[in-house]
Amino acid sequence: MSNRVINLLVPIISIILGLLVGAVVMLFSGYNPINGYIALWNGVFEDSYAIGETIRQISPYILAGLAVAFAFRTGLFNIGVEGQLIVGWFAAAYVGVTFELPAIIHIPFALLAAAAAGALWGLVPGLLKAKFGVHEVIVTIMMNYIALHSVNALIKTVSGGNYKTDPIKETASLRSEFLANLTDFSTLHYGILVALAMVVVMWFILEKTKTGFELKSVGFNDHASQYAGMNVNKNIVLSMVISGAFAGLGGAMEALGTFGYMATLAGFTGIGFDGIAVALLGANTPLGVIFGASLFGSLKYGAGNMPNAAGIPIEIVSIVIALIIFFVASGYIIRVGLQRMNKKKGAK
Amino acid sequence: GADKGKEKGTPSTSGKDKAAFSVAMVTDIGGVDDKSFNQSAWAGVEKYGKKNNLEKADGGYDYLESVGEADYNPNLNKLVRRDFDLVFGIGHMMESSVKEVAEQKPDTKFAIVDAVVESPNVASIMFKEQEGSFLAGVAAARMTKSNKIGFVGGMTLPVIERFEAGFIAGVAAVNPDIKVDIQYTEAFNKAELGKAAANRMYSSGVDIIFHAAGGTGNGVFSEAKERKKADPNAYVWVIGVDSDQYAEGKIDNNNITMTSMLKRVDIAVENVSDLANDDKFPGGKTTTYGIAEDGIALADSHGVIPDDILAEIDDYSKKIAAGEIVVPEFPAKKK
Amino acid sequence: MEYVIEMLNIRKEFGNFVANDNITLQLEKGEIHALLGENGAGKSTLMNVLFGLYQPEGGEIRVRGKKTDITDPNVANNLGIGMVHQHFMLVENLTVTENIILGNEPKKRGMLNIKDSAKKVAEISKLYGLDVDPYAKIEDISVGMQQRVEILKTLYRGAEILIFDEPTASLTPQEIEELIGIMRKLITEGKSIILITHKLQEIMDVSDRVTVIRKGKGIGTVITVETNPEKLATLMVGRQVTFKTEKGPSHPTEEILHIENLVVEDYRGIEKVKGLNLSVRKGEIVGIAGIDGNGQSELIEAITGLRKVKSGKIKLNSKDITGKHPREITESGLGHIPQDRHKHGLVLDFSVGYNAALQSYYQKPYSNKGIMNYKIVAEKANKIIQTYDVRTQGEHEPARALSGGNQQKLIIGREVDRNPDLLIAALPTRGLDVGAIEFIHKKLIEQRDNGKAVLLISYELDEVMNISDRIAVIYDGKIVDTVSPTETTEQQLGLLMAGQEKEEFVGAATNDVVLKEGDDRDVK
Amino acid sequence: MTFLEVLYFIVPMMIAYAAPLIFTAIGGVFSERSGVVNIGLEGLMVMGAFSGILFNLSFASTFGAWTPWVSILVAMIVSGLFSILHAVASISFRADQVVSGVAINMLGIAIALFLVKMIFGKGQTEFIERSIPVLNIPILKDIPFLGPLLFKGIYGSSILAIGVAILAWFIIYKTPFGLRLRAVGEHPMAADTMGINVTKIRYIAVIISGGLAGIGGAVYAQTMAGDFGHATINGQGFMALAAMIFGKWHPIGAMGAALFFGFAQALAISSSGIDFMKNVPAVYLHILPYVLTILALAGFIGRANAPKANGQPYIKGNR
Ligand SMILES: Nc1ncnc2c1ncn2[C@@H]1O[C@H](COP(=O)(O)OP(=O)(O)OP(=O)(O)O)[C@@H](O)[C@H]1O
Ligand SMILES: Nc1ncnc2c1ncn2[C@@H]1O[C@H](COP(=O)(O)OP(=O)(O)OP(=O)(O)O)[C@@H](O)[C@H]1O
Ligand SMILES: [Mg+2]
Ligand SMILES: [Mg+2]
Repeated sequence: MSNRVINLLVPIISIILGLLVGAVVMLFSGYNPINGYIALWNGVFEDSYAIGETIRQISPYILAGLAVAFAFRTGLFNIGVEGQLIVGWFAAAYVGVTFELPAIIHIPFALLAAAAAGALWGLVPGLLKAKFGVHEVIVTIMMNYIALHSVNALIKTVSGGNYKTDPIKETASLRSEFLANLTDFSTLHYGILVALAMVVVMWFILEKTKTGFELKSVGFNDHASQYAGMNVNKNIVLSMVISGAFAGLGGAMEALGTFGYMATLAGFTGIGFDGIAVALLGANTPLGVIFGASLFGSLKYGAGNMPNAAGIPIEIVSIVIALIIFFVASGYIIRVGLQRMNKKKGAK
Repeated sequence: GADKGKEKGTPSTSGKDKAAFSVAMVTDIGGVDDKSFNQSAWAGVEKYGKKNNLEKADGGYDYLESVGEADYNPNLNKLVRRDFDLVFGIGHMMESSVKEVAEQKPDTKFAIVDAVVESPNVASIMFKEQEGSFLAGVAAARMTKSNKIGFVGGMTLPVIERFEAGFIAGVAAVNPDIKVDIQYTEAFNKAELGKAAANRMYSSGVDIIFHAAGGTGNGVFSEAKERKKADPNAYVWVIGVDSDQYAEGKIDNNNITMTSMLKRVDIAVENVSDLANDDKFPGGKTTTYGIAEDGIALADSHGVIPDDILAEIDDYSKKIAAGEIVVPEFPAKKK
Repeated sequence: MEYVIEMLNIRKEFGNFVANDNITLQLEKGEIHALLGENGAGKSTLMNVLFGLYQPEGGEIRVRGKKTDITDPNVANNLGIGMVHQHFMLVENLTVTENIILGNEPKKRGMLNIKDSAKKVAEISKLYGLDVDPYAKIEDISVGMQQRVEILKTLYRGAEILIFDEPTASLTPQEIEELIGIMRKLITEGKSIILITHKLQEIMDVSDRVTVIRKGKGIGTVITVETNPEKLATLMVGRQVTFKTEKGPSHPTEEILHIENLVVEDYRGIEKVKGLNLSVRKGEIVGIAGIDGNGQSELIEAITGLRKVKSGKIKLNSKDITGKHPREITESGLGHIPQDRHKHGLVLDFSVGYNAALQSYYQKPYSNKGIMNYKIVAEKANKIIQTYDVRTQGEHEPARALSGGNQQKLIIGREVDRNPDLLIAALPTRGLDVGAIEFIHKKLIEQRDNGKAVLLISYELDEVMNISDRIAVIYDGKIVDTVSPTETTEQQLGLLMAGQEKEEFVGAATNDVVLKEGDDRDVK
Repeated sequence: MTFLEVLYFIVPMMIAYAAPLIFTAIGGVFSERSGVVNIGLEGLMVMGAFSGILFNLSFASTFGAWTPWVSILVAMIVSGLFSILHAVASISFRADQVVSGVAINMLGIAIALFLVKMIFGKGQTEFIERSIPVLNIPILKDIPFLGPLLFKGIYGSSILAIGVAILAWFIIYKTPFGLRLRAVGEHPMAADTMGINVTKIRYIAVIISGGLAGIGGAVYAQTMAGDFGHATINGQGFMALAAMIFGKWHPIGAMGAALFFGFAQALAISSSGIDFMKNVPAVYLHILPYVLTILALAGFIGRANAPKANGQPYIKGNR
């Protein structure tokens, strides 16, 4: 086996192991794993509708994943994706509701607003880190709560005391007749294209641009970067801003696509935190994030089908996902195993 | 479900003999067993199903749980594709989803609880929480010794504000001088905040707290129970919400739950299902359940509230039912 | 003759790479045994095997004649084997005492017994004449001090056999003298020592026998008195090595660097450079001789714009660069080989190629309008790899996987290739073998001969003497004197560095040893 | 309320709120001091809350008044065992410690809810009747001012929390284990060359963090919530993480940070009783705790350096 093959095998084996252990859990708790997984599978692929919903679920995960991954590449841990996503959601909804514009302008404008809001939310921890060396993890955690409460209050103000904004204008919506018919009225929307575009953007920034070179350099060794004349602080801030922008766009997915409005949130959406897992499942690379998000999104959405199709508590899927994450993260040990097998084969 | 819908279109004597209307519901976040309106709604669906001897399955009755807001649409849709004739969306959060799916599936009948959706195939179910809260207010006002009463709200949503408005009105109706201490925690799941709010109120002399705060309310109970445990003679009470929270109030051999304001979602759901089954589906209409419709009531106080006061409360509820008293829906603008 | 340690046909592999290929090393009781080899020859690896950090794939180890498996450092410690590692194994934010007792801490009622430990540490250090403050934090003491702590660690554990891996690489001449004294003392106390060093002179001075390895293979063991530096070098590298670097006279022209009563503070806010004046001209190499901690680092960081200047003026190409941004300074013609290659010189997780572009990535043709052109970066990298003989699998290999020697060549390639008017070289040959040193010295002189200027900072007197055209002696943050290498002896220099005036030379402390070195060189 | 009343309210509330965070944050201190990042504290707290409540409900009759304390013990053990997952993944299998932590968080809540549904057949447990009692400490409670401030109506668990903080400080700075712990977190290879078993120390540290987080969860559940459901633990683990960093990986510092959070929360809640805060719009009060924290950090806490080897798996012979 070449290294490339092994790199490919590790996640696959991890997924299989995760599903296996999940099956064992189901057995021991008196459920039928086969039915369980059939239900899961159908939940994801049963028909065009399910597939539509699955893809819809994946889009925000991709963006949240990108946000986390991008910060990581510069050596920053952005737990604030959740909050950045929330403000992005609101900004997009606000623009979508308030303005009267042709779609060609309205949608980009709303997306931009979301990105800007997220970026702003990322800017704060970035600046504090650069200026005072405050650990970004605390600040981003705090910013999450600030986002939650502020946005809930803002929703009230803009909606005149209501618990949610008006529905956004058609011209701002990412939904489309075409997709709806294609997927039999699923909530699938063009957000997935935005997400994929951002994957390319991240790849481009990191692998093709001078800025990317600097960001990575600072991420690996800020001392040497400083010696090489880079502005470390500038890069820290920049990284958080870009990361926040990705997260903000994740919010736009909900505002302009899935929901078409924003309602006061009783708690966090969880997408931001899942983004951490997605990013790290994808080894913080743009392509990897697609993989991570797809896995995550499908399992999470498909899970909805298990309670009524197989009578199995939905949590079992979270268990499986968590296990898969464990195994992927522990890829080293799987590698060792594979190489052992290799050696043996070689010997014979 | 197209043809099926039509076939139901033809009038029929109540569907006892032939297959009854199949009914299903989508829960709000919190699940079917949230000790609150989801649970209550499911009870209604089950009651309807059982009495029409239906199976918990396709063609009978069933539910889907929503883990996040994003599940509303898919869940409603799934139930439609499973050919249920009537699909309930439980909770105001589902308003837009019900509206959207109802437009996509004009042949299926929908109903939504706690919100109004104007579509011909959607029946909207609203409650007059303010009426029940009014009675709770009367009870509190009569029972308080310190003339200080508290209200702990979850998030400031229209629904919760109806609780607040009614409660204040009820208190005022008995004794305008009583001060009601109002606090919103802006969370339905932060017991520590509920507890802190209750702690503050009790410390400042409040002796009865009415909570409409879901999980945050747990904190209110914890605080009251601690005080009761520390001093069994302490005069502290909690008024529960949605379902009878007597169990939550048990501490040693005392109980600090004075009563609970019941929101009989079950009755409303069952009722709408029956109507639909008898081809009287109130599509496009908003049915509001209040005291008059038995949709709202006070729970048994297990002897805490003396009969004379109970009588007085009953008196008020009659007046409200008869429309002699109209309870305000919105709180007077605060400060 | 009794051997305390016998390493017989040791074989150590890293993946497919054979770091030690049937190497045999036998250590006699009471001897100082030198281990010599190029960078990456396998010396540290062999010693790590002896110390139980690595497990060998083949061969056997005998301790005092008895075959033993040294499965981990504990075993080594118990066998009385102690190691002073090439890269210090000290916990920076702990005190000297804490570092020493770590692993077998004296307790009193379950609590750490720091007081008594500190006393014991003080005793041992007195016994061997290594004075250190038991309560000082490691991060606050000099490299020399840190090394003493490393030695104390082994002695505290009652080590009988001591391994020194490149102990002198980062020491000042004075510290080296002290260290050599300490080693001699240890021998008289009946200990045995294995010494790894790239400095043949040290080997000649202190060792009894020398084992030479080349590219992981054992070349053999010779008795020191029967050999000489040339023979050793030839054994080690496998070819002739010239020592005194060939260089013609310098032809300095106009001034390129001009520093006027410069004052700089260190990170603690203590003045380290105190009104320093210095001038460097095109076409000359100016060596800054001085003992570690006299303001060299702060001086460099001030010139390169990495540290704030408190007062004073720095002119480069008669352009005032005081307090300018590092990049602006680099662009006005400065090249910099930082003294800590791992921390400041390279991004170890970047590929060799990326590192080659670390200083110029933002300029055409490497990037244009913010877009990188990695094809050109790769070409450039390969050019550097060739011209500067960087031993690597290719420009894709991560810099981490290069040996320090090759890492250093990469840095020098990068900096010199930008063809700066002034090249600052800080300890450019630390930890490198003679071959690499020779090469790097050549490159520096080439720069000079192309009419560029070089500012060389080094703690190694012979390096300063060999390379520089002028030597500026730095002491207590000032240039106390500027001398010509041809008209000064290392002895005089040593004294200037110690802060003494030229006049009062005769019979100063360290001088016999200094003289000895001087003599050896004159022989060649 | 008079200023004194406000104080008498805020201080006990602050301590009560802080206690669970103190336990958990100090757990984090142990783990990260040994070089293992632990953002799985949330999940570990969930496990503690769940097992604590479950045990409390099942054995209230058996243990009577001792029930909540035994439950805490059980929670400690359960979360301690649960944290071994994190240890194996991030120490032995060299997993990315952050990923492993995220997985722990997901797994914790999933397993807990899964079991709740299996055992109770619904989304949350019953209410416990034996919650952690509030104490009035004899004698001390009668000290003027300080008495009512600190020793009236304080949870036994809060006192325990403060005790644990001091104990942790003692262990980390005064005992051989503590010395080794710090060494392993700063420079594992150095520790290794001194014959210290890096892996062992890290395992112990992670398990301690699990145990303490478990206690934190159980304390929260048995003082505030009274039952266990999907939202019983929501974010406290992350607040504890913040407290740990805020406190610069020092147990006493972590305790201070947790108390600070508690103070801010109490302030926000009691605002309607404080004159000058009466008319502040609600939203400002709700974000107050978090804004205060950020200001405190930016203002006078500033740069905090994590243990050097934090987050890096130790691989022999790797420089
Ligand atoms: N941890 C490691 N992993 C893989 N290969 C290694 C490792 N350590 C050393 N090697 C290989 O073993 C060879 C010898 O390394 P070693 O550190 O012993 O060289 P050395 O003789 O100490 O060089 P120097 O004189 O520069 O210290 C190296 O060239 C390298 O290729
Ligand atoms: N983690 C590692 N992985 C692979 N090879 C390594 C590793 N660490 C060291 N090496 C190998 O060890 C050899 C020697 O490394 P080493 O750092 O000892 O070189 P060096 O010349 O001594 O540099 P320095 O003097 O700075 O230590 C290098 O050739 C390198 O390939
Ligand atoms: Mg070496
Ligand atoms: Mg080396």
